[in-house]
Amino acid sequence: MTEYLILQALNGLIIGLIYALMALGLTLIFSVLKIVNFAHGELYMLGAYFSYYLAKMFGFPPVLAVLSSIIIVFFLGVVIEVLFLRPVYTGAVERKDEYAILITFGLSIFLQNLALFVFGPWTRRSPSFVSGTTSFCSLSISNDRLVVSALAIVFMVATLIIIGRTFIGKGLRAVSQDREAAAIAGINPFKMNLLAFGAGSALAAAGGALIGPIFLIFPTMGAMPVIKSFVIIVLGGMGSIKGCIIASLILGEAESLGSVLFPDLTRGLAYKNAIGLLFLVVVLLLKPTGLFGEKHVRMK
Amino acid sequence: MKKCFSLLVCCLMALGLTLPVNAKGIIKIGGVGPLSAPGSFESGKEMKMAMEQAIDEINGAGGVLGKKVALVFEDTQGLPEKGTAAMERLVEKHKAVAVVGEFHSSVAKAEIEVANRLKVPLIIAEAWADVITAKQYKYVFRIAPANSLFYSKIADWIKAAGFKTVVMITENSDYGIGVERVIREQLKTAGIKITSITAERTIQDFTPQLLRFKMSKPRPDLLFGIFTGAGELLMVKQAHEIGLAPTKETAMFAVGTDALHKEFWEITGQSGKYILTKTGYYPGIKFTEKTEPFIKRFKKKFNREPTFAAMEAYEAVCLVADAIKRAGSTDPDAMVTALEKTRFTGLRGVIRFSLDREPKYMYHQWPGTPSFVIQYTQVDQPYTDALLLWPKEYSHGSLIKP
Amino acid sequence: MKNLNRLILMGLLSAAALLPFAMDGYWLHIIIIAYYYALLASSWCLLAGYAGQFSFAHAALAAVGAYTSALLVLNTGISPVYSIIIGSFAAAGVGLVIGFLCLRLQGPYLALFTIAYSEIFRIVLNAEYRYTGGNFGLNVPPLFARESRILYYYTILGILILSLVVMHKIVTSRLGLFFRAVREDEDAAATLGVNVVKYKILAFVITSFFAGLAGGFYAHYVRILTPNIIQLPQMGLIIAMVVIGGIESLAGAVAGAFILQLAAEYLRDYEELRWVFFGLLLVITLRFSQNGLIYPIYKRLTKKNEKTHAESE
Amino acid sequence: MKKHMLKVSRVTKRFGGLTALENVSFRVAENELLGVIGPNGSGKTTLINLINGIHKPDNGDIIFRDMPIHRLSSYKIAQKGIGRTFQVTRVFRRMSVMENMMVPALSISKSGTQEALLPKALEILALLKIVHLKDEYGRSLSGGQHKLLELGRVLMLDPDLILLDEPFAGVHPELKADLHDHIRKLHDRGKTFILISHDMHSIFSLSQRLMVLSSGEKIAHGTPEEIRKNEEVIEAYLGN
Repeated sequence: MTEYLILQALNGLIIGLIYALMALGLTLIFSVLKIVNFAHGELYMLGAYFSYYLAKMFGFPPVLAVLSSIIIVFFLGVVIEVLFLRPVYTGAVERKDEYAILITFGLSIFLQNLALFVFGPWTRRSPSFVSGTTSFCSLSISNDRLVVSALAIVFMVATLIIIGRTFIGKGLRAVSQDREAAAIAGINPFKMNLLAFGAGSALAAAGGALIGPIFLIFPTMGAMPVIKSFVIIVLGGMGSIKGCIIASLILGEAESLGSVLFPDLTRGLAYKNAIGLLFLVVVLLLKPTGLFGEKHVRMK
Repeated sequence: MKKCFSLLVCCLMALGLTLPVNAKGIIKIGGVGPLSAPGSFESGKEMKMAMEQAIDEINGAGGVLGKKVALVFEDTQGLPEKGTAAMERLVEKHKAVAVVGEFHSSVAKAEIEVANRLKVPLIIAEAWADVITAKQYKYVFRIAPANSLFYSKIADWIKAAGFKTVVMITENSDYGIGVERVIREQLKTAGIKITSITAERTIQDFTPQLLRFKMSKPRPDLLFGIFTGAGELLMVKQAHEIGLAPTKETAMFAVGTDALHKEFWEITGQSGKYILTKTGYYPGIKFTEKTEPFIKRFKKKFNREPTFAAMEAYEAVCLVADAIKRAGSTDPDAMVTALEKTRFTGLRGVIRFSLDREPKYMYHQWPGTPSFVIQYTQVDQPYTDALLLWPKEYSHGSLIKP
Repeated sequence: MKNLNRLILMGLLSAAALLPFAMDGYWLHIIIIAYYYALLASSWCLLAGYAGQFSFAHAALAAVGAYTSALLVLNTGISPVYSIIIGSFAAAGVGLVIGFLCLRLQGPYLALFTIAYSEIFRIVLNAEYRYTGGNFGLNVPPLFARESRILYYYTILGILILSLVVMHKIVTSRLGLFFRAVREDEDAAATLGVNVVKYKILAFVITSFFAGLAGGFYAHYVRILTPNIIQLPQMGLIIAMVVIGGIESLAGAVAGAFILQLAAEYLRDYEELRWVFFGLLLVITLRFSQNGLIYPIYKRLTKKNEKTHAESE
Repeated sequence: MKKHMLKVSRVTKRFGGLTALENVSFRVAENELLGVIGPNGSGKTTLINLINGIHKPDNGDIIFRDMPIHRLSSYKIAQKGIGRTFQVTRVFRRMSVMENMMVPALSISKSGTQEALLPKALEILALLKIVHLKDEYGRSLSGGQHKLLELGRVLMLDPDLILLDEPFAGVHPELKADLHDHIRKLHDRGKTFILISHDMHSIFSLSQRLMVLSSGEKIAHGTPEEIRKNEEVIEAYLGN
């Protein structure tokens, strides 16, 4: 029994790391722009498709395909920010919060259907990073999952270092705490918006591109992960990067263990996706700031 | 002011323009099936191809009652409410004289209601739920097997193969639950231990449950995955990755039709070797003289092996044409009478429709649909080359355990 | 101006009343569904546009009404007429709970909460298929024993008109004024004597009732119910209708629902491309014309009209 | 001795670790005009937020005409006759001026219709000289007009006690004179005021009595003359 639970926990850890990558981008965007990006799942999906096509049609090696796809989606994010989100900060829109929700939601409808039209509905799978499986005691894990968890950790550490240690990170943090004060201190908040949205999109794309060989690629593949990311950012506290990483691991574990410890075993899997949502609802009701969030942020 | 009125008039006129104009001299046959997600569009597209082929052949042979036939196909997306709308559109807007097709039982279940209400013959090609014929509607016929009919034969194989503990993972849709029920009923009496889990269609990670099966003592003999689409492929892949199945201890049966498509291999790769699946057609067995020419033409035209779904779709269109010929008109009641007297040599035997009312699902059902259990023995193997295990009289060998 | 409005209204009403005589069954079906969406869109417009509560649970509330009504008829055998009304009240009750729970939540927090609620509800409907029919669908008894589309047409037309009259009354009364004050600034409204808690909850209750009513009718008209009516793309469609029609106008929302539903039907041959286009239209409308597309066009038309009137006099 | 309208006793308010108000007590008599001054962050706005119920005090009580109000919701306090304006104006931007005026009017009259309340609204708008703007949207008004509209809205509540939070901040000198005028006129008609302002000239000329806050504590109170001479006040403003 203990061995069994340890194995489940290990599986949950890997899944949690994968979740973290996508939620990290959402958190970064929220902390700087104070916007929940409802089109995040579509950026994730595009990341997966770009890397798939780069690998399949142009013969890019898998890791290079992932990196190129991340760069493409970074610039896509920049374009989206300039075209659609800029008005929120120039005072051109009346209801900022709601505008941001609706416009990103609209973008998600648009991008999802565009992908359906351009790429077709077929299910695809990216080539493996490293094929085969590795065994530990009685658990065998596919090499893809191991590689992806390792890469997820690399991306997360890189993000943390950039935000915590570099000049750009300082700017991002300053804007996330107080736009006006940052502007007075000589930081251009518009530039930081651009950077944060681009980087957030790139992280989503990284998630999607890495997932390609593990789960499959199809136009609506972002729908479920984006909801999981919502759960994570609420649980971790909107805008808190540390909280986001911890919440991802909690969610991964909760799903892995929860669905096998569910009282009615035959329906554990049927309710698996509800576990996280229940977290979200309860956290919002009892402690809207989440586990690590600072104060309740609302756009001014 | 004038402008507003003219605007209004324009609107009304625009609406009026859409009133259907039925082209003379063409008999329209409606087709329904999933062409886009969340439906199983791969199967739907294949069925549509096969229907088009049937239409071409009928017209090539001079049409029906001196008129050309045409196919109007509506995408039902695997959603019951879209099925209802599609039926209404086909019958009321396009004036289709009969409708054929459908892949998803849930959608078919909605469509038979409309067929019955609008009094239009509907031949269900590839939806298996018992209830579709069990409602015993006058205008509804089926050439696909009923779940009970087909899966009791699969259950016979499970019993004969000597499995003692069976675990099932079922998608909580019409399809999954229907199949699960039949198998469970059949195995209950044979003293086989069954564990059954249901799951959302959108689940991507089955690992926790598969791990549970792997750690259970004794390990199950057979993992029976009743899933379609991405879920089925992911389950096959993950069961193999964690070393649960197919292994020496545990065999794996992937029930969904996706296991027959060539796309199966792109996604599962190594994991697909030794997977068991079922089919309603196997080429080693000669059914009728029409079988081989059909397959040849289909392969030439579409560059792929037809599955039994394609065959059923093709047959359904031919049955409609046949019924119109014998009825001498497209009057729905005359067509129903003709259909009830059908003796049509199809691709997999002589098709007739039973008029028995017991068991319930037998009414307007073709009782003779064949069912086969096959096992892949090579990666990238077309299903037509897979090892045939069941029925016993045709079997080429016995279950291979890696 | 007022006369003009009245004239247009009369014109539209008589057109709606005469429609079944000018149209074959299939198009009538499309229009009936358009009325269903018009009711959903206008009530969401009241909730989001007027009261400022951007809830994503509206489709789920329609499902509450639909499933309550369908299950009641199937299990107790009461008449659908009563069950639809009970279903609407059930939706209003759920709206009450959501409104109460969401008192402290604004903007993205409210959106996330309501999305989570909808998803959980959908998952439960799927998982408890023994009771709800799950994906297999629930066969719902028809509203009328007699097979007549015209009967359904006039029923939903009546429901829609009645609901719009009630909603219009609300919008123009003190209730509507308070809704808008709460939307603009909760604290300021409270310091001016407005019971913010009460009106926020009331907005949810009233609009949920109409959503439930729409859902109940839909269930007994289409006769098949699956959890798909809650899916996020459904909510996206309602939002697109309201935004394109004009988020601060009931009439705009109704017009938006009509235009999108008819356009979706006309452009059927383009399949996915329709939704690409609608998504783009939604985004562009939001970005460049936050009052929607209908209202500005109408305004321009009537302005020109007034001018020509003045000139002619 | 005049009757006391508002009694604030030993009120304390903390936000997290920060103490915004510490043990503050004072009274306001009927028809008094009390000015409150103090450096930034001294707790002036918090005080108003406590009186009209946006925040609840951690300790102490607030009694308005023999009725404890510190546990009541803002809207109830407003209906009891306490109105306020905001430092940064908060007019309803997507509602017309007349609709802005109607919100408080309808909230206190249970049966009143908009038509019945119209003359009163027009009268107040005329008094404030913004009647020509009655159909304009809140968002299209200038900053000064926002100040006037906010005052007009408060008057529609017909409150006995009016709390003004920095009414002169960022206001054109001409308008400032007008505002002085309006406040005096209303005071003459029997309204009671608590006025917060950084504008020393205005507040000293308008107030009958002054209270001084510093770092959340009351450090002085008295007539404008007394305050002008108070060492502690000078210290608080000029010290370090």
